[in-house]
Amino acid sequence: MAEALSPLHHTITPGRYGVAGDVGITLGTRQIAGLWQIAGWQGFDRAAAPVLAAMGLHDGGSYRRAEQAGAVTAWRIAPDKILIEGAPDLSAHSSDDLVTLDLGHARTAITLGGAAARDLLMQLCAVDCSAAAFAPGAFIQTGIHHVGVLIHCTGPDSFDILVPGTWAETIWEALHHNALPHGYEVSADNNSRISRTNPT
Amino acid sequence: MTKYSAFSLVRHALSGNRNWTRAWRDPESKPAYDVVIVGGGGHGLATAYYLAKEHGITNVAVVEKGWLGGGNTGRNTTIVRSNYMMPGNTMFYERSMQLWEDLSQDLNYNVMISQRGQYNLCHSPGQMDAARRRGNVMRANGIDAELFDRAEVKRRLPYLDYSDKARFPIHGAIYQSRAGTARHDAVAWGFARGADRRGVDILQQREVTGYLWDGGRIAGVQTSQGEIRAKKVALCVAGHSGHLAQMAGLRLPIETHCLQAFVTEPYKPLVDTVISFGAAHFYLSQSDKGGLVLGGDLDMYNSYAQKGGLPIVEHTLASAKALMPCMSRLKLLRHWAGVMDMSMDGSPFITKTPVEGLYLNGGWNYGGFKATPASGWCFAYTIARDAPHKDNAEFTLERFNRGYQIDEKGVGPQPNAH
Amino acid sequence: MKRLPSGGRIDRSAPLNIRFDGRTLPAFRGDTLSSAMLAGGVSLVGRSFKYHRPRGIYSAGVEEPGAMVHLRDGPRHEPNVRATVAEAFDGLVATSQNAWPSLSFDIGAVNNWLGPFFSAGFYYKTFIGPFRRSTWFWMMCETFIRKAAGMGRASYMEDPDQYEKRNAFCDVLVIGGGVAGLSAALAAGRAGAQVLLVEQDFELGGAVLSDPVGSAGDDWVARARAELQALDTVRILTRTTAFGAYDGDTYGLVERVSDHVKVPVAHQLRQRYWLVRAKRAVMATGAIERPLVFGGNDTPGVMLAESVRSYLNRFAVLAGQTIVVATNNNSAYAAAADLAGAGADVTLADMRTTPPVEARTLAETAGVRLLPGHGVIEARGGKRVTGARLVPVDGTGRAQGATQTVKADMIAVSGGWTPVVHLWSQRYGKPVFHGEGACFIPDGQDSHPLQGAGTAMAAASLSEVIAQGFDRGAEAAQAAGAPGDAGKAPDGFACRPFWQNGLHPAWAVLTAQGKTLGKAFVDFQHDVKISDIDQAHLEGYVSVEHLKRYTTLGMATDQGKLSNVNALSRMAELRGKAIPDVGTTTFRPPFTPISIGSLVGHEHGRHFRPTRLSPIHQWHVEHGARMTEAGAWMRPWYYPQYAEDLCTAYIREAAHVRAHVGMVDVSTLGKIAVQGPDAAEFLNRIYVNGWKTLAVGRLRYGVMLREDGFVLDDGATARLGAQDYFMSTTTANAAKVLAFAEHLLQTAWKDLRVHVTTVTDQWAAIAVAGPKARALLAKVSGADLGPGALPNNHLTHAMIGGVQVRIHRMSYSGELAYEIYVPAGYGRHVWQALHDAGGAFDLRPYGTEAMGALRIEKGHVAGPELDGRTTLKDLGLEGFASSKKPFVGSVLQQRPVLEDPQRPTLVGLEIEGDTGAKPGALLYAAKADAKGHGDGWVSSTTYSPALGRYIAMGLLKNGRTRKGDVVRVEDFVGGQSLTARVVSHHFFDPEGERKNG
Amino acid sequence: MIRIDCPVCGLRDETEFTYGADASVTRPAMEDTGMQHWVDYVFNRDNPRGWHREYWHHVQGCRQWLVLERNTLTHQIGTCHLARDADLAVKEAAK
Repeated sequence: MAEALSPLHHTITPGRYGVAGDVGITLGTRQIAGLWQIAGWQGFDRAAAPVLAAMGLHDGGSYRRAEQAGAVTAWRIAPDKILIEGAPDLSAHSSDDLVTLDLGHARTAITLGGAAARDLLMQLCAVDCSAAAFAPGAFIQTGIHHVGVLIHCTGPDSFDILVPGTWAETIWEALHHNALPHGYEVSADNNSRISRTNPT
Repeated sequence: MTKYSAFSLVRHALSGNRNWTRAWRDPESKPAYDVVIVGGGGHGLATAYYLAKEHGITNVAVVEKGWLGGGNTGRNTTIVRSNYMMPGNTMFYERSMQLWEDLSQDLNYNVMISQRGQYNLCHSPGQMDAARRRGNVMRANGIDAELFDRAEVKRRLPYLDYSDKARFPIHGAIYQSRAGTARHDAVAWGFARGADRRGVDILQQREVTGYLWDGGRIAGVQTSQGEIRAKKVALCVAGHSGHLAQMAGLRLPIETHCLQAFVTEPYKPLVDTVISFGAAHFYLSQSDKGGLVLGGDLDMYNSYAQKGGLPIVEHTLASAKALMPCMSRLKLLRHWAGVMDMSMDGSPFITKTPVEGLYLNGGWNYGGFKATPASGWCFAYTIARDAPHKDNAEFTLERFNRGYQIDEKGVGPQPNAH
Repeated sequence: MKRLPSGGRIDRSAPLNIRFDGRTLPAFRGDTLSSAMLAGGVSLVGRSFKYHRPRGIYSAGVEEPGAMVHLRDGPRHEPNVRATVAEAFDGLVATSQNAWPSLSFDIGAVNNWLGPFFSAGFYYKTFIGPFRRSTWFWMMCETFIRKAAGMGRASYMEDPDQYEKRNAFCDVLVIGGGVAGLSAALAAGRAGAQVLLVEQDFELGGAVLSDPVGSAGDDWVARARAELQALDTVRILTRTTAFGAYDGDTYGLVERVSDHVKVPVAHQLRQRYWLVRAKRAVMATGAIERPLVFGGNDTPGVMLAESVRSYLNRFAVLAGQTIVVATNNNSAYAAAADLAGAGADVTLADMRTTPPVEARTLAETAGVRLLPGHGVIEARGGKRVTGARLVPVDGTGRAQGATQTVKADMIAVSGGWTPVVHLWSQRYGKPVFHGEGACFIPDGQDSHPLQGAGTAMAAASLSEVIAQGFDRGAEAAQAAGAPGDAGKAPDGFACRPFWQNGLHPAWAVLTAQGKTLGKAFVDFQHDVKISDIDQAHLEGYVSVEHLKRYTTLGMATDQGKLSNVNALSRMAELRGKAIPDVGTTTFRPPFTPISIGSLVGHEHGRHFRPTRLSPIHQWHVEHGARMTEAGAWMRPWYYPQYAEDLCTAYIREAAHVRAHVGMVDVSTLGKIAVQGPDAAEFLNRIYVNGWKTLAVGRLRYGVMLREDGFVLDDGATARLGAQDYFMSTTTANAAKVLAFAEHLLQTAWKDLRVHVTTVTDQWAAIAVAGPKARALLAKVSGADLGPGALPNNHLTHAMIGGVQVRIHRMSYSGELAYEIYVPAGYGRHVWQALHDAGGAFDLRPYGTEAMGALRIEKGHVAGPELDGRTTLKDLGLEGFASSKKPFVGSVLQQRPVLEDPQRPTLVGLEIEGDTGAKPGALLYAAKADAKGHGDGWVSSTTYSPALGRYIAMGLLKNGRTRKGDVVRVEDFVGGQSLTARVVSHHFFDPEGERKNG
Repeated sequence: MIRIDCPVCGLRDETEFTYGADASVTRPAMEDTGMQHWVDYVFNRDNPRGWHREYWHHVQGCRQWLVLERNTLTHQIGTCHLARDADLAVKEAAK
């Protein structure tokens, strides 16, 4: 069975980098399973409701807060667009009021953690990422190194950064360069080969 | 009126520099003129100068709302060149170049034409091809141009980044040796002095607030200090073209945008030419005082504010370091901005308008400074003869109706992209 | 000049080894380079810009015009460093600049004697040269002028240090860590606001640092600092300069993280750029002392009075023994008293005839010799002050009576105080005149989110400073929505009773005839004398802007921090106006010069711009491909075998495709999912051709125009499902097309139920082309790809290497060809699978250069032809345009010039000879002479392995009617003159039998 | 640094957006074949000194096109709506 390759597969070199002392940052990647976009027009929410319900989701969250149900996460990325991770094949749900799109290979998830994680984010994006302004469960769409990304706060000091695959390496390098003064660790590469069932 | 020369300098020095006379008069306005030029920047003053010199029209007033030369003439990055490819542009800018080469003597005012050459760097095979086409057009029109490969550029400009770290490697460059820089303020002052000594009245601190009409025809201007009647009114107000045209009921294919300029602290000679980066909108030269003068991209949004934002500051300085890594430890001394009259195809207007008696000189984008002498020369011709010279024949307003877009970059009707 | 045995804020337990021009200076931690120089008896530090006059240390702060040096050597060498703000560190090496052969004997000083000829604007009046239409004379002179000008020497070496950008958000930004700033921070902090307090010095305290150690102020500052440090909503940044205030209430700061050490520790930054978004800000930036104008007022040994006091009290350096203090206000009395107290012989010349009583008393009790109604009219001495010429003066500073010369090794001057209003002015324009202080201050409109406080607002007493700071801080916190209450302002403390007040507005001391004795400078660094201002006025350069530009006044690295008011007062006098009526110039960022590297952060070298990589990128690299930039992308240019050069390689690769089969990575093509019930209508509007009839499973080539009717882009779009379309664009225009589509759908075409989403990252794309393409794909996929099963412009789904892929049958190369769309994560896997199975079919990868050669043989247009200036007709694409429906650009493409039959149109060119032409060569009729813009140009060229000759595409006037003509192909810059025969641009297999086979 | 309050993403720096163009001009209907209408729409501008309605595209955010009011003399920001709702908003403001 074929294995999907992360765009970072050859880039990730586990180890300890940057200034000596405490490790302020941990970096790694995480596999993305089943990333789908559903979109509609007037009456989008009505059209989306059954699809969301089928995944145990309520309303797909708000522009700033993700909605999670088990392994499924939904981000409302635009008035009539919701991005869903952990979704099954949604193509069957396409109708005149709803279109679905498989983006499972379009994004790569970079995981960021550590006491200095918020500092690192503030070096790279022009959004207030302090604990007060960016709490667990919230997400932002912003730019890192001139590329649009989605950042999801998964814990007090931990984040998932969804980046477009073809830009992943350049963003990964920007993160590394900026993490040097904090001292950082790249977690062992267990995800760069994302084992996934072959889409059919 | 003193003739300037080393001897006059010595003579005045010996008398303690206490006997200098005004470079230009500060006259009272006459009630009426043959031509009133609105805007006392380089273009307006040059127009007045050539009206008097070439066409014997001396009953002319230049009306300036502030102090002459206080607009873009005193805010630009002082580059002069004639490396334009499109028919309609090429010979106009070459006329300008030739006027520059004689300007200090013609005006008896040293405008410091420094033909130190200009490089347009290329960073891909495609850019080299485009540069070759431009260079060939220049040569075929009698303008000097040379195409250099990477090795030759490296030999001439060893301080640029040729390492494998460079994000956009230098493939080569197109070079014009007659290009260079001029002292921007001196251009305004020299033309002012030249026009003044030929009888032109320069009226500063006087804002045009409206027009005088004679039926459907413009018959003069209303100013903050009263009316001035005129047979012809000529606008040379760059970024404020839209505003003054609107007062006459015209909508123009112009948007006003903000362009920033930057200067570092003064250093001993470091860069002895003009360099344009091909991978981003950035160019640099070093002033005679030693400051590195940097130019970048527009701030992108319409603006009359004459102040720039941080994103372009960051972008411009990043380009500087990318091109010349040693600039990292040099210091930015000052950055400022001017308002640009960006046209829909990136090329200017020197033309009669649909309003009788009203003439327009504008749409200079950020090519205004280098064009100053030819702009004045052609505008004077157009005003005097009521018909364009062949060098500005295409710089009309209705070219967009006809589809004659003079688009050097090929980006289409997007003013902030030219 | 000497270091006192005790006192000062220096750490005598930490001696530092620092050197200036090879000479070791006695320094301790807490010193600046300039305090160490004074302690070491260095008085001559640099040479001035124009006259190369000797210059020493004039101040103790950022306003320093004279003490500019080279700091460090090697790749960390930095020119134009102000010694007064350079922190001393162990191993510091500094050298003098702008002097040759040596600082004390400088050839350039000859300019000093030629001074009269170098009067204001002299270079505009000479060097013109006798020769018409020639610039060589000036350019010859220019080379010498340039060598003499400039200041420090910059290095060509690459900066080894790291920089970083940090975004920050706060409720209240407090700029300045003096008494006013600390009060503001206390108020805002206590109210619970998020506060950022920045101070450019390495210590908090501001003016208090110039008081004797142990003064009441120390204690006050210590308590304030402690309280602030205890608040977790307050962040304090020292060694940080707020250089600019910008739109959106954003502020730029530069934090000097490691400039006070010899080399940053590994991976640590040199400097950090802070971009702060502050809801409110308090500008507590203090004031700068103003010079007095008199002959020789630039001589080393002439210093600002409060600076002399600062060197004494902060650094324990007595900068002179016999000191003349000259003033027109009260503040210098503190300096005079402290200096006398430290054992100096002090004479105080006060231009005012009746100084306030408490001032007199202070001076007299301290043993200061007081001369009311006197001024210094000339400083004596060359490289060091040896005496001062004193004279009784009237209210305007004119001498009345005889001068007397007193011995002095230092003249300490105070012309009052100039508030530091730069940030406010950058944001809100011209400040307003403040009569009492004869200075400009913010207008104090409450509506501004940025407010001034303290001496920056010309506050005239300590209590005022504290109150203003505290109130502005409290107001700011409240306006920013802070929850708490600021409580009551801290009490004051005992300090000298005369802050900056009692000013008498006269700064220049002149003879009875109104002349200066010797050169009297207004702008020290640019050598602008009072006589230059007078001359500029004579010549009609009367406005501030003209004066500034004509004399370069205020344009030096200190940007007029010292000269502004003194110049304005002289102009006002000349024009018979009041200072405010003369006006002031606008302040521009940065407040003090900032390193370029700091604002660049990590975006340099390879990271100057982001890089975009295909999912198959690594394979290309591992297999020796030469990569090339394509916009942000890196693409395989060619795959050299052995030491092949580009030409050999691309010709081999292209030939191979025609003979066997090749594959090329086309993942960089823009890919856009077009979804929704109205998708077909959308395509119908944005493409020139019709889409209503395209069946599911089919694809079609399409062309789009810009709104103005010129060609924007082309590419194939496939119909995957009833309302699912898959659009491909050129690599270059992908982002532009997507944004344009989004714009139309969200503004003008809201009626269309369509979504467009980029799927460029979702899909890797591999083009497989060549006679053996079908056989290869049939083998690896096991699918029936026969002409019946999959005709041209059809698509199907299949499995390759266990991966479900989509196969579009379409050809760019003109061969039997397929585009395989693979989910990105499997891109490399499928590419590898094809490569493995390809052996039997002699499959070879090919690069963009060979791809170009193949498309030129077919006459397909690409970037060089789609240059934004070509129409459908120009490119021979008008056949695609539907006449039955409107589309983007359908009206404006009918403008007369776009319809002009004379326009250059696309032609093929068979280049004669065996060299080939270059893109960018111009085309001329065979008999015409090669002048002007010609009949057209060559857009794309290649050697055609299929035709065994050099061919090209170009745009040629009346191209359609000139088939068979011979034209000249002129490459002037390449020194190549060729001829070519005009042919159809469909060079190879015009019937398309191969691709349809 | 201009800061734009995106209705979807919140207050963001201008660097996340690209500037569109004058939003006061209305695109002629597809069926409109009047040459002058298209010339005016594509080329001619009021280019006001003062308040200006303009398009911005939140490319590094929600990818929505916004209609923003901005003062070209001061860079002061006025109302900001999703382009898709802009006409609606203007109508309401008129009420």
